[in-house]
Amino acid sequence: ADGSGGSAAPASSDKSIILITPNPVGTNSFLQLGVKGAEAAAKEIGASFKLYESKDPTSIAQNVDAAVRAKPTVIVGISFSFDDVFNTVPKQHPEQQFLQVDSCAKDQAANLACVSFKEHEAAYLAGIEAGLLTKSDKIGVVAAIDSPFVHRWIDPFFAGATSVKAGVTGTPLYVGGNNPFSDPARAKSQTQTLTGRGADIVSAAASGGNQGVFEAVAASGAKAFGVDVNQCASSAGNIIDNVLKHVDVATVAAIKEIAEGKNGGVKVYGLAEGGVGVNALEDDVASSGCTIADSPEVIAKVKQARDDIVAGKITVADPLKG
Amino acid sequence: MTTPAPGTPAPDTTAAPGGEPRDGGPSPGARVLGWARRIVLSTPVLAIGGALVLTTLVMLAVGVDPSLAYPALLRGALADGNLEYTIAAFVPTLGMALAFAIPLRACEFNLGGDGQMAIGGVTAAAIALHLPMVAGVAVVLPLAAAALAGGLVAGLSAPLRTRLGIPAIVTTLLISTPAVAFASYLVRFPLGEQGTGIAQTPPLPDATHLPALAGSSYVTIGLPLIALLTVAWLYADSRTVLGYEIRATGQNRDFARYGGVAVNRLAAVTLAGGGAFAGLVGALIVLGPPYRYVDGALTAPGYTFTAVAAVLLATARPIAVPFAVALLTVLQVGGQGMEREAGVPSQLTQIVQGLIIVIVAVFATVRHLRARRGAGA
Amino acid sequence: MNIFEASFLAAVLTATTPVVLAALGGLICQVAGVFNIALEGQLLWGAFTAVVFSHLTGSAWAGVVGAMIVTLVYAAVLSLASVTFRADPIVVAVGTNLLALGLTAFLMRQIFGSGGTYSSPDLAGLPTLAELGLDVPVLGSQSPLVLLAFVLVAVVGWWLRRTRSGLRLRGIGQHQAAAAALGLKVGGYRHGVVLAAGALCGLAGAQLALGNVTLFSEGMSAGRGWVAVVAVMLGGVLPWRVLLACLLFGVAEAVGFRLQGVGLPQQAADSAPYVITLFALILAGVAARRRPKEIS
Amino acid sequence: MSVAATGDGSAAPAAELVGVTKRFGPVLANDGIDLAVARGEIHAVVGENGAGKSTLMSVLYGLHRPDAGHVLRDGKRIRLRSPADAIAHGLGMVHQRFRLFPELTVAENVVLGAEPVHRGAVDRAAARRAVEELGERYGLRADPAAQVGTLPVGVRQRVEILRALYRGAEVLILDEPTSVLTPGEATRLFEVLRTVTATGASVLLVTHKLSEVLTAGDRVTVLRQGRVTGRFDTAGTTAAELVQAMIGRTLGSAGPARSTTGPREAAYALEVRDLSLSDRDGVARLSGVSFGVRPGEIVGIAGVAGSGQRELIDAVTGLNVPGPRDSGQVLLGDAPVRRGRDPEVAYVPEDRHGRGTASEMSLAENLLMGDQRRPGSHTGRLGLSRAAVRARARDLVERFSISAASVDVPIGALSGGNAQKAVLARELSRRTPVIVVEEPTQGVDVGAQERIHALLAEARDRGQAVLVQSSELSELRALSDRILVMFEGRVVAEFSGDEATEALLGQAMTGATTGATTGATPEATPEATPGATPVATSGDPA
Ligand SMILES: Nc1ncnc2c1ncn2[C@@H]1O[C@H](COP(=O)(O)OP(=O)(O)OP(=O)(O)O)[C@@H](O)[C@H]1O
Ligand SMILES: Nc1ncnc2c1ncn2[C@@H]1O[C@H](COP(=O)(O)OP(=O)(O)OP(=O)(O)O)[C@@H](O)[C@H]1O
Ligand SMILES: [Mg+2]
Ligand SMILES: [Mg+2]
Repeated sequence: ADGSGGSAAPASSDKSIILITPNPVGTNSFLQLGVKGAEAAAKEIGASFKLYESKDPTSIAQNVDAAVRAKPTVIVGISFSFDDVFNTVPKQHPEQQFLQVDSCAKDQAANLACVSFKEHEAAYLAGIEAGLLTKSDKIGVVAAIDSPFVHRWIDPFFAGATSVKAGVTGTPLYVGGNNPFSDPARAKSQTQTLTGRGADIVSAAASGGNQGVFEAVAASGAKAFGVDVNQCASSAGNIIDNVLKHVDVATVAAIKEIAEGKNGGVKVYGLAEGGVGVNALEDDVASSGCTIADSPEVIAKVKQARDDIVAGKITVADPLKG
Repeated sequence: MTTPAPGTPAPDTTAAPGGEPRDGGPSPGARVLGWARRIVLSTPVLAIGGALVLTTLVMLAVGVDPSLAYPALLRGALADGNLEYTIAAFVPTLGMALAFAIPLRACEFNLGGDGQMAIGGVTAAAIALHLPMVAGVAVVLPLAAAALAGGLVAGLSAPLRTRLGIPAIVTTLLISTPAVAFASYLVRFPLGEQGTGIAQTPPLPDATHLPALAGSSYVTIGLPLIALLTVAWLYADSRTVLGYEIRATGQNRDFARYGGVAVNRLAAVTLAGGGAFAGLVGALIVLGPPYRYVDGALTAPGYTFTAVAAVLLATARPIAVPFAVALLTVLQVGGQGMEREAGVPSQLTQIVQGLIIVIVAVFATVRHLRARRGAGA
Repeated sequence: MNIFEASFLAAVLTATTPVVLAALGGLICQVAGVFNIALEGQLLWGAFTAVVFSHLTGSAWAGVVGAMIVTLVYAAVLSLASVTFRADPIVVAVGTNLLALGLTAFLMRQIFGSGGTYSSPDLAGLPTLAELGLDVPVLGSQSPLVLLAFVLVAVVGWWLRRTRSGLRLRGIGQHQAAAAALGLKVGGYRHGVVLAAGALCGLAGAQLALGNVTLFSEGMSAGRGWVAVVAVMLGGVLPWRVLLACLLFGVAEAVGFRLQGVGLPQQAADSAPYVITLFALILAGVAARRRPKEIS
Repeated sequence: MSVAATGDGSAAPAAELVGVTKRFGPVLANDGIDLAVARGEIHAVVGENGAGKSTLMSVLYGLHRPDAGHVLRDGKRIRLRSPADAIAHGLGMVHQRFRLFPELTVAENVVLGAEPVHRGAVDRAAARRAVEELGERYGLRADPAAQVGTLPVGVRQRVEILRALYRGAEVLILDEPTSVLTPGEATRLFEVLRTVTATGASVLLVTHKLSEVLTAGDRVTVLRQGRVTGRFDTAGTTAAELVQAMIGRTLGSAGPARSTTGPREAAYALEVRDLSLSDRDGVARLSGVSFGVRPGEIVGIAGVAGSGQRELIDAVTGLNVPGPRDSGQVLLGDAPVRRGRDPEVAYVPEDRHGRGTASEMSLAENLLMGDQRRPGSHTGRLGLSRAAVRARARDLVERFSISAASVDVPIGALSGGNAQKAVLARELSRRTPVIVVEEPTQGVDVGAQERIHALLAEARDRGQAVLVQSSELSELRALSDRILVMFEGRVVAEFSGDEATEALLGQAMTGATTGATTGATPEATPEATPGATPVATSGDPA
């Protein structure tokens, strides 16, 4: 399927999965991963799959209600935008199973399972790479909007960089405007602003605008970081690494557990669980297309840092908790 | 008109209801047929029919089965408990339609509904969060304050229009974005909830939640409130001196001024009145589920623009505004149902809406021109 | 912050070019007395078709020409409805804007197989002027369409002031009945400008999708067409004033970007162009009030 | 029926309308009309409001296509599908409401549509030369570089005529050209028209002013309810004969009797005390104006256009926007006039399209304006009762014999004269102590003129104080008990109605009597020459 709905597997069994997104999937690589995971899970357990895309908080609630009426095996909601709805709806429908990916309703019901990620840990590792690789000691992030959640990609990135090189300064710029999540032109000119002021590494957290970031660094000789998935191929030679978040893996695992009858609970995926990471840590880094492959000494430092975080020697501050 | 003898009142042909000839009318059967014909050939029916034909062609071209898609569209808007969502979208859209239509009667274009709505919403949220509330009236105060705030934001455009001659269509548009950004700033920082991913206020106290009707938290007193206000506007527009003066100002400012109408004050009154509706809509959204101001949630559904389209569709007939709003709302909410059920991308509803608007506009003019030509009487 | 540094000027030029091109379209319609608010949808449509043609042919210039032609055809909806059938151009434009949003997103899935963003290394973007041999500071990094946009402003200005059709167009905008009574084909001229505005929006879209960046992304016009409409409202029927309005907006936006870098909240940066434009308008309004008026 | 041309015998008429019929829905605007215009003549067309004059001219100019009948030009039948065809056949038209482009220059206005071109661009030098040459030849001087929107009405009309001549018009159609002109400007216009006909061109002149017809025209065709009811040579006819053909009866005596019994010593109903006003830019518009109007009295105001009448009336009605250097008082009885619009002053504005009516609103709604806030018959229990508003309107329509299909038609669909009557009906019916009337009979047929004058006299006799501004000196003389003459923002002379002759008034209007002539425009003087006979006979083709 192309992300616009439809069934991924023949609805032969009576199992079914409904995934609800908070926004149209469109350019959002994070949501695309969620869809990918849910589709994969549906295939594995032989369930049918449906995607409900929401547009705003009201339509989220509508989609959840519509999903409840359809009585699927599990209803998956992605992101903190479901916190409010999943506070109440699961309690009203105790026989229905729910899964929230990437956040958890405060008042968690027994039939609500949660999966969340420590993307700040991955962003910290990317920051270490940036700190080690920057020559101008100026780095930046181009993010879609200034929301607390987005800071998970900004603050730890800069923290990681300064942890290896004290003099590095980091500047975040936000795309904003009328269509912040899908304005590559504005993202590009934000990136140009950063590179124009000397930044030689820019991390992209601009959703649909990322491609604009990559184009800008390519033109100015700077380097970028991608996000969520391996984006190195979309601008070969210009992307150092990616802040990975294996939403698909986590989603598949969580759905399978529910299908097997293990309900509720919270599962947090950090570096330790392999739920987040950077391509530098992957086995196939050499073929990833990411330029980090050319800097084995940096990869070594990143691995060390990963081990330290897993071991608890380094604690990465979570901007959302700060 | 060939001069009738002085003193002979001209026969009042155009005033006959429905334009039926008065003397020796047709048989009841013929009359029913006539009515049926008139309804079938009426602008909205023709336009919607035309748009449906075109949309069906689009569907067929891209391999969507219309016999699945259309029922899904209707069910998505009206059946399976979806009606409450349609109502939940109808209320703010109608409110925003009034926000645009009221100043429009005085020929002022209010395109800044988003900003007025956002400021209204954030005002309501701030008051609900920070003022100790007596149960019962707790919901009234934020509503009133939001209307006031929205009215003030829109009212800013009035002196710019009357003193500096900058058209309201420009200033409302220019003020809107900063107003939305300001509200966004407030919920991100001073009013923001800590420890959450999105910029939003904490949940508002229960006492300030809009009382629900008919057991659905989506159908709130917002519905009767907006319905009442709409009726009040329709009445004021056609049956009060104020409405008359507003219309006269819209038709010819100089004429109204000459007739003793305080045109500048009226411009301010209508703009602020429109803004008040936008502010009220902001409050209705914030005080309804999920009972907080979520950044972007007010503007994301595009109520303002749908409302503008609906008012323009209604082509200067106030009574048609609620119907045009209902039509567009059904299409929008139904479109999501269609996407869920039949897997038809919801962009298709945007296509249908766009087509309907274009076709209605064309039909309306053609009829208008024909009517004018016919009304040489 | 030095606002005269090359990268700043380049950023302003890049950001304003699509707006200037669309605004020129809006302007010629305004001159002929047609209030064209269909620019946003046409700009989006232009961006989409430019990418489609570039994708199909592998040539950016084919993308530019294709975008101009297809957007012109798209504008024919507006011109037919509002000129031939005399429907309200504002209402029709609201409809075509919505239609463009839906159609591009829909066709994108049909043609490229996925929603969101389409970009590919094979997609041909416009060359820079430097690549074409015009290696001067600031302009060198821009696409030829940037230069063309500014040339077009001058050309349109000259055309409106000095040529026969320009003069007639101005007459039509000022008094339609009078122009008709002189035997001018008012409808023909109006069709012409609405269609030409479509072609210009196609050009603007091509610059946005193949010049500013090399990709298409759903809804990527992102309000630029509305900015163009505001620029026309501010500039009236004078091309240089419309250009000025676009530049004012672009500079304010670029300044806003930079202020973000020194800690100004994103919301303030977003507001900057609007607030600055509003103040410019108010100042101009106050000045006009002070200035002795000609008898009229 | 064919009309014998009075021109040089052998030649066919320059233009001829044959059996023209034109219907608008149920209205038969033109009913089998024949009309021939000989080369070199000024041919007047007169008739009541709504008689079909403008429609006929529009047919000749290709604006309306006739339902029956056709047009001949120099004896040959021509097809007129649009004004472009008409222009190509040497027809030119000057509409009553000018059709000019306000933001273009005079030269651009003149050449637009037939521009001289030099290397792809409009040849502006050639355009300017053409305007200057034409102006020279016909005495139509206008600055080619001036922006038309800034020019006075008289000059704008010259631009319209220049435009037609530039296109080589040999038949010039003018629809009520003088109704917006001052007497001086009108005189000048007829001089120009004579120069034009002297070159062999013809003029078709629609007018309501019979004096113009008789002095300036060669022949006249009278229309009534869409039919021709008379054809006359002006040399052998009288106004009374024309009136008889126009309205089927003769008019009463020479206007309403002046009040003789007016309470001359009563307190002023309207008093202006030492009023000085300046506009927003600080330019003085009125300087020390003082006068009063008593109940039961009509006071006329004369003056060349722009002498301060407009500002004075705006001040008296409360409509003016205060300027920076205002002083003085306007009193209604004892109270100062209320700003905005004083409801105690009825006001019939000159510009009935721009100010007096909202053309898209219904007649009933137009008739309500100004009274909407008065508790009265239009107010239902809960607000504005539509039935009451319409009943009230029907009553006015009947009392003032306004002819309209119904009170629900947009007022813009009424003929000019009927729209004017509607405005008068609205204002006079309010029975306010003070009535201000600008140009009471502009564009109104003679029958209606008579009724309007009678209405004003009636109001006076009821004890209302009436202030009338008019550019028709004869009208002022017929109506007024006293006439004030304004010049450069001052009242420079006052005459009693009996002693005011057009010569005296004309002289005063140039500022000549006071010696305050410092700023008098040089062109104002000859125009106002008393008793000037505007018509030269040199161009008479007979
Ligand atoms: N476009 C039109 N549609 C319908 N009726 C019209 C139209 N034009 C004129 N009429 C009607 O035709 C009749 C003749 O109108 P016309 O304008 O020719 O009169 P007129 O002699 O010029 O009057 P006036 O002296 O007031 O200018 C009037 O009853 C008028 O209302
Ligand atoms: N019943 C009608 N319906 C539509 N249009 C009309 C009607 N009657 C008149 N008109 C139009 O309105 C215009 C004004 O009518 P009319 O000729 O009576 O006035 P005018 O002499 O042109 O102007 P003025 O009102 O200043 O004297 C005409 O040009 C005619 O086309
Ligand atoms: Mg007429
Ligand atoms: Mg008339």
